[in-house]
Amino acid sequence: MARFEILMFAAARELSGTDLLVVEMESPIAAGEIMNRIGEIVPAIAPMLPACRLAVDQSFVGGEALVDAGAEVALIPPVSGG
Amino acid sequence: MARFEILMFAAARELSGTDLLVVEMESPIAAGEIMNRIGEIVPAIAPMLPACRLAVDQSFVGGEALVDAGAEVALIPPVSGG
Amino acid sequence: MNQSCNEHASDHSPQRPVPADRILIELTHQRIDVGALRGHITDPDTGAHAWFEGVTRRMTAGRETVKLAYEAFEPMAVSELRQLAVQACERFDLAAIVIVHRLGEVAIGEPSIVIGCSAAHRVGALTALPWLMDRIKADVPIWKREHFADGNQQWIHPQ
Amino acid sequence: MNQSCNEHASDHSPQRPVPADRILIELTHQRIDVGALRGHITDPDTGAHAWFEGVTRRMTAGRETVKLAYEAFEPMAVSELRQLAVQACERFDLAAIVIVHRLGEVAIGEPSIVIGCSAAHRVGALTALPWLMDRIKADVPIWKREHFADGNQQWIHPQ
Repeated sequence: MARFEILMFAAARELSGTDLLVVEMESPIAAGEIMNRIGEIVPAIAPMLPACRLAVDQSFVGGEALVDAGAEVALIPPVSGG
Repeated sequence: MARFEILMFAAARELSGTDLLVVEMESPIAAGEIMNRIGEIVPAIAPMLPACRLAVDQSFVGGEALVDAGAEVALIPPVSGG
Repeated sequence: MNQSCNEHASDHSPQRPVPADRILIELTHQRIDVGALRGHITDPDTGAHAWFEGVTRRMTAGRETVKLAYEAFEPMAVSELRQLAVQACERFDLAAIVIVHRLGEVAIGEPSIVIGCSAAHRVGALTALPWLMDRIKADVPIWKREHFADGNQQWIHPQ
Repeated sequence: MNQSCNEHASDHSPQRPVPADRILIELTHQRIDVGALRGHITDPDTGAHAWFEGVTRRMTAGRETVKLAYEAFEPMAVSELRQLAVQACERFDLAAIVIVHRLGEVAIGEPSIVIGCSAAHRVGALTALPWLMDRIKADVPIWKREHFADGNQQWIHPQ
């Protein structure tokens, strides 16, 4: 097991009460699995997770992408800039 | 016969050497006939006339429109503003 | 109460006539000061402001331009620009619009035309600009004479 | 010799890589000064300058907003904006582009985003703006929180 730190933003940050969610998981792990774990740890976020994406090292990744524990992981809720 | 004054612009003005072409014609007269008369009076303009439009009282008119001698008539070469 | 093309209290309210004070049309022999025009389209109920500037370009198809000179059938040009502005307000739900066209000589890098518009939403404001430019270039009696670096001059008569 | 996205000496010359100095990307907590950005896209070989400003709007669907507050995943937002700017330069033959997004609170009437671009011809510059706005609103990690006059606040999460 390895330590993953997941950056949280906007509504996801407020619902989880933190801007950095720390999770112990096997490494590497599929991005989709990380999403599932976030939903388990913070049930309040679960309803919005299907609309969220995961960014690894500041790029969006699909659910099958493998993520190493050292990577910078961020949960990206639907964006609303502009 | 009545006196028509036709405003000339841009290349049409330069080719005709005047910014106001004065022509004696029956009134009313079809706009298309005015175009033909301009081509006869200023042959240098004839090649560009098919690309020109006539404006009467500051609105474009079709060739069949009847024009009275008192109207403000302008020959409008292809425009290139912007 | 802020007057504008349309009632913005709701996104789907019926259209009202365009108040004349929300449309500014101008032909000028002076350099156009874009900053001074910004206030005209400001409106607290707009979320989108879009601007286009047509500028004298140095190179066209490998040929160097030194300046452009514009001439207009002025009263008709103003009338046509105003009609297009009213149509754009109605069609794209604009709150305000300004169209200024320069006449006389326009040096490289200086604007010959500036169009600014504001709307509640971005799509209207951004769609209005190309719609207006296409129509201005087709129907507004303004003519451009190009002065080339090789000494030639030429009226630009597209088509 | 003026550097730009593409060689402008001919209208149909091959594309060159986008010089980084023709792309300006910025996130700022200060009010955006549009006039100060104008110089960035000026280029004697461009004939078209286009600008878009997204502004905090007071009324949305009958509800009054008092301010917006923006938050970003800043390094990724800058990186995504830069990628979009490079793509826009290549796709629309832009000579220069500036994208500034504001963070923190943005009062009614103040811009949250300003995009400016220049190109040899108007179609490129005018098509780039809506293309960029659509992609920015889809993929750049910036979030808007709306503060309503009735005291409610709400993260705007479209879809």
